[in-house]
Amino acid sequence: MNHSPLDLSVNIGGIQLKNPVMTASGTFGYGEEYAPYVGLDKLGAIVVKGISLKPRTGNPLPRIVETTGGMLNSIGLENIGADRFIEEKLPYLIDSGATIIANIFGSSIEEYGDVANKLDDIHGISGLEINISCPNVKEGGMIFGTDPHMAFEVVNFVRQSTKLPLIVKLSPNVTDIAEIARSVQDAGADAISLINTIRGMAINIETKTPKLANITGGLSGPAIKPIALRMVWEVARVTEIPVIGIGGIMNSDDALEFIIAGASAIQVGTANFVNPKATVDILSGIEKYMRDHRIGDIKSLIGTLRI
Amino acid sequence: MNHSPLDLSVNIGGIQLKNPVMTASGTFGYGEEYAPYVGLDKLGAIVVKGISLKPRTGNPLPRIVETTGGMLNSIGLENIGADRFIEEKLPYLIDSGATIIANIFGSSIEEYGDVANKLDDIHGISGLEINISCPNVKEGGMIFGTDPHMAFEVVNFVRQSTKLPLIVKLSPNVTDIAEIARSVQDAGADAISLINTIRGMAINIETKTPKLANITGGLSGPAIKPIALRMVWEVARVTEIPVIGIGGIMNSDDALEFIIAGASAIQVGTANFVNPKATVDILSGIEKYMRDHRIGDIKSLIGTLRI
Amino acid sequence: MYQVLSKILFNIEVSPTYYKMGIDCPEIASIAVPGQFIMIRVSNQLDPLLRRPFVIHRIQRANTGSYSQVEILYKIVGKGTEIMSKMKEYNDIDLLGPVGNGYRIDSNIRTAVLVGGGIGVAPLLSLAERIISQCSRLKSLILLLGGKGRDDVLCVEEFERLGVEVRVATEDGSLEHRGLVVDLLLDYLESRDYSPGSSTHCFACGPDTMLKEVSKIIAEKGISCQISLESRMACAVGACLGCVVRTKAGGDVYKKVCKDGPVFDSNEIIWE
Amino acid sequence: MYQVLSKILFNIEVSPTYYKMGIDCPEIASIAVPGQFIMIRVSNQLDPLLRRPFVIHRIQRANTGSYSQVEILYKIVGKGTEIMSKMKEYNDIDLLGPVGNGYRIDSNIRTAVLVGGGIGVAPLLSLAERIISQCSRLKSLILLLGGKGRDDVLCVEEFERLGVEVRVATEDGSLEHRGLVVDLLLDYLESRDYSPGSSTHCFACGPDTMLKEVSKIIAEKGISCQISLESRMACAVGACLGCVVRTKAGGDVYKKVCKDGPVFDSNEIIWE
Ligand SMILES: Cc1cc2nc3c(=O)[nH]c(=O)nc-3n(C[C@H](O)[C@H](O)[C@H](O)COP(=O)(O)OP(=O)(O)OC[C@H]3O[C@@H](n4cnc5c(N)ncnc54)[C@H](O)[C@@H]3O)c2cc1C
Ligand SMILES: Cc1cc2nc3c(=O)[nH]c(=O)nc-3n(C[C@H](O)[C@H](O)[C@H](O)COP(=O)(O)OP(=O)(O)OC[C@H]3O[C@@H](n4cnc5c(N)ncnc54)[C@H](O)[C@@H]3O)c2cc1C
Ligand SMILES: Cc1cc2nc3c(=O)[nH]c(=O)nc-3n(C[C@H](O)[C@H](O)[C@H](O)COP(=O)(O)O)c2cc1C
Ligand SMILES: Cc1cc2nc3c(=O)[nH]c(=O)nc-3n(C[C@H](O)[C@H](O)[C@H](O)COP(=O)(O)O)c2cc1C
Ligand code: FES
Ligand code: FES
Repeated sequence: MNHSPLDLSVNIGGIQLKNPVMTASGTFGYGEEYAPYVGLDKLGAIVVKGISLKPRTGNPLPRIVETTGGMLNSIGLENIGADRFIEEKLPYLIDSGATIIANIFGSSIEEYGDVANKLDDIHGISGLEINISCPNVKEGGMIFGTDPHMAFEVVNFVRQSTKLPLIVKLSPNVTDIAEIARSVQDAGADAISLINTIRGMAINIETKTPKLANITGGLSGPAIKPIALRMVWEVARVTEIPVIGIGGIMNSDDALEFIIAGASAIQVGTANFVNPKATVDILSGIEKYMRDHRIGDIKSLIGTLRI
Repeated sequence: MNHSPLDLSVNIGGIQLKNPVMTASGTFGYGEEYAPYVGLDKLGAIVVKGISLKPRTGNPLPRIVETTGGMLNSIGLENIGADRFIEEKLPYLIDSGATIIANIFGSSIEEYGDVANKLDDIHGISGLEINISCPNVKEGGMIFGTDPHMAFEVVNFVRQSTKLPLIVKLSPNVTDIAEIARSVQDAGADAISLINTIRGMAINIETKTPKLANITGGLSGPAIKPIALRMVWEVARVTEIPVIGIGGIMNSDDALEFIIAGASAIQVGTANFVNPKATVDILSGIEKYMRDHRIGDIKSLIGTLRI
Repeated sequence: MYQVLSKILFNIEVSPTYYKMGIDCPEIASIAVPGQFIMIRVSNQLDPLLRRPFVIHRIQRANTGSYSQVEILYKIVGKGTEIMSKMKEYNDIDLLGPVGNGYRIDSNIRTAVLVGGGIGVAPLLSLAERIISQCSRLKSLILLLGGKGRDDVLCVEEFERLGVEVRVATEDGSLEHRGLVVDLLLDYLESRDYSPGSSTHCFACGPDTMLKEVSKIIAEKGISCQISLESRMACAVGACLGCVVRTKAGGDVYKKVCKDGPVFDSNEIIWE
Repeated sequence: MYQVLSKILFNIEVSPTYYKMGIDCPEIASIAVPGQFIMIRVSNQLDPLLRRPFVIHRIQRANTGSYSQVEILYKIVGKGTEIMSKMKEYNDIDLLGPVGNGYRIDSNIRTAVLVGGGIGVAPLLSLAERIISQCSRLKSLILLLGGKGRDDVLCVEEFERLGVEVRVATEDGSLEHRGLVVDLLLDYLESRDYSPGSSTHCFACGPDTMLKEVSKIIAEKGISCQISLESRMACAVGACLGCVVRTKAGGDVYKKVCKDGPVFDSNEIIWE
């Protein structure tokens, strides 16, 4: 058994992945940046930095603060926009042989639809991940992803704007994550990924100013793992579509916790900064665990938590 | 100026504290346990382990898991009940000269009222802190503290059951903490404390079982500090009553961040486990900061964040 | 109970993955009794966050004559013990202790049977020393020691130097009896070495499964048995209620392993 | 760019709170250029979490002749550098590097003015070495060095050994000129040592306030100036967009300090 081939492939709402190890949007650039460390075609998928219709400059500096076991970021979704992504970044990724998922966002429902539509026919993109943790500018800044009705609306609209498989990425800053998950499932999502960062803050006690120019930022890293894992479990229990686990995954043990909790795949974010080979290390750790535990097919491990 | 006396006193909704450093409920027992390390009368107040009307045995084991920069607990509010608290624990605390705050909870609105009422006339108790992060057994387990209306109801009822100053302790597992804060203020709270623990989970990948017998538990410790600080800031901005900051405070710098963000006092929880003298160390660190920055009165530092 | 910053005197590997650390801390050494433990802060940073509990392996006299050193015996099982294994002599280590209630030693003991499983041998060495020095009527002191393999059987020489009779069981048969330490206990209780009665006492430390077995066997014989429990701990002062164990005291109540234990009478415990 | 686990060769205090660390890493040393930096993982645990950036102070040849060591010069300012200061020789250290774009050295340079503030002197030593070896027409190489007090003025001897003329300013007047390093720059530009023209180049590294001042002064003179910026970094590979700086390139766009820098032309930067 020790030498029989392992089956690590998973299908995420129509996207066929070699293995369940993906990169988390915004932490892996456009893949290229990590190519010196990681064979991009070895990973389940590369989820690129969030893309909007037009380029965005993002928030003022400083944008990063380290916290205990984590970090706050307030990048503010700086990105080069859909056109330049397609022209400048996509060709390299396609050449690398990677499975490519485009993470997208907008500040109105229409903008979400527009960018989805723009990417719909582009060769090389296997699926879309929509980030609904963005403020809805029209509705006065309220976050799409914190209200089940708004979440439904935006997903429903994007669903009609694209034929690509649709992953909806949830915000953890909510009372009842399962409720939002059901809403986006009902609206036509093919898969759900969670969690995005948790809103947090840090203060410089000498200057009495926030450490981030944007005042608050998103907390990521191992500090948030227990919260992320709980939410993934809550969502996986009540949805039928595949769930992708994200949040503080640093090593293969962490990844396996998410898979056992019900995640069909996982994304690695902050860990890339600490260990640029984190994704491939996690992949080989999962393979070792499968061998040690005589698990031939990773799919048989998903959601096996005994309670 | 270096040797003029510092004024560290604060008034929390009618409770006069020597200084802003309190202990967090459930992490300091009934004070006695930490007396070998800390002069109990030196602290702003001792908040005792959560008390219910009748004794409770709490959750099965294991109840504790360490996480990166934090810990999960599922003690399940084990406690000896109001009667034994009054008979066995209170006299020692009174003798120690400590300012005593009783943390209380119930599984129905009536039970909250009953325990508040029972403690109302007890000599030695300076105030009540009500923990609204408990499941409302009658309403099918929904948490009082996650719905603004339920939070209003329970606080309103307790308000009528006691003349003691009332601190309401908020749960962070909500979409909009400011909304809950306003509700409990409207219901008659004299002060607000936050945050309680954040729900989380950990899984043993060998046994495929949750690491806590209760499946999920509450995350505390420095990992949650950025989230706690953000919530304290959000609440302090929109309420008129004093706010007590809790969550991952390990040292005086952390404590000062909360005070600058708007907290009139702070509570130290998990830090006690790591450093049994954490409270007094934090107190002297605050004093040093005040001397270094020529702040004579701690009250002048509260909410001085410049944004 | 004290919190002290003490100097590490030595930290040596005694068997693969097992280490012995000597610490210079007169405050703790001078008041500690066998079975009590210390809480070690393994890092100055916040990961790992919580202190780790280790039972006192030995309490040593310094040259001056008063107790001034404690030793612990530990096994690398996770990141905290991994970090500890790399600590160097002369470095500072942050301790809390002595914590909990140790073994109660009845001075009338004639026969003492110590049962240790793996790292569970740790508290038994100082216990043996105390029994020898405090029990004037002591006739027989025997240690039954179990481990997975020969590398898990520790301190045999130290016990023999004290005159303790040591019998060993290893699961893989690499040393003496192939099997479990409970086999040795059963054998012993059937042998003519065993003298029933109130002056025979059993003391056990090891994994829960072993302790449960030992407790059952001993209960049938009706002799006194003290066992040393492990539990996940946060505070170790009785404040957090994280470490509790179900006991028969007053029906079915939780007791705190850190404060009411870690040593309990075996018949007190309700095994899950 | 490599991730390597390398051996620490030495780690010594060179002035109160300032340390110099030598690391054996041929992979990085053999391709690094002055102004590039490395990212150091300061703990195997997850607190502190992020790597810390340090500019390469010196690139050294081993006995065999090829470059094999890098040195960094660092100041204890927080918990990461505190941990680093306690690292011991022969221990492993986890590095990523070389990162970023270093100084571009025009081989036609005749006059080079290096301006360093405090720990900002770090990259200037290897830069001076390279300028000396690469610029055959070099006439004058001068270092203007500032610090709060005498303890903050580092490496003077090393520069003098290379034949660099060193002028020092301290804010408290404890060494040479009392004042700021910009005073020295202004003086220099007024003096007859200064020869305007395209063969005069300025290179600066130090706190933002200093760099801003230097950039302004230099801009007025119209000579070329390269400055080395600091910024909070997470990834150091250009992926996270945490370290950006506003530049005039194409109007007003963010560039990445880690990837596009850390060395920039001073007239590129939009100062806040
Ligand atoms: C009273 C008492 C005395 C002990 N005496 C000894 C001793 O003398 N020698 C020895 O080698 N071990 C002893 N242990 C077990 C020892 O505490 C654990 O092996 C150690 O805490 C593991 O830490 P880690 O970071 O290496 O493991 P990790 O698995 O990384 O630890 C994670 C968390 O789980 C806790 N934990 C893990 N294993 C145990 C355990 N078996 N018991 C309690 N908590 C645990 C840790 O303290 C930590 O909080 C004792 C435990 C208790 C309760
Ligand atoms: C390209 C570059 C080169 C550098 N070269 C050197 C050098 O050669 N010698 C030297 O002493 N210092 C250098 N620094 C600054 C050095 O990185 C910081 O002093 C160090 O990261 C502080 O870490 P800490 O944990 O001690 O401080 P903490 O304040 O505890 O660090 C907290 C967080 O803030 C970051 N941080 C703190 N100060 C700085 C800073 N000034 N710049 C960037 N990030 C910071 C840390 O990396 C960490 O993420 C350089 C910085 C950059 C960006
Ligand atoms: C620097 C940074 C930038 C991020 N940018 C995006 C983004 O553009 N779109 C998005 O959906 N999530 C973004 N995220 C969130 C991550 O994809 C991920 O959900 C989060 O960091 C939690 O995972 P982690 O703890 O493994 O980092 C970003 C996170 C970080 C740290
Ligand atoms: C072991 C443990 C027990 C707790 N018990 C209670 C409790 O009985 N009542 C309550 O209101 N909060 C309880 N809490 C929450 C703490 O009071 C505090 O709100 C939380 O731990 C966050 O602060 P910290 O990060 O400083 O620990 C408990 C926390 C811990 C860790
Ligand atoms: S460890 Fe906290 S009560 Fe025992
Ligand atoms: S540090 Fe991540 S882009 Fe520069």
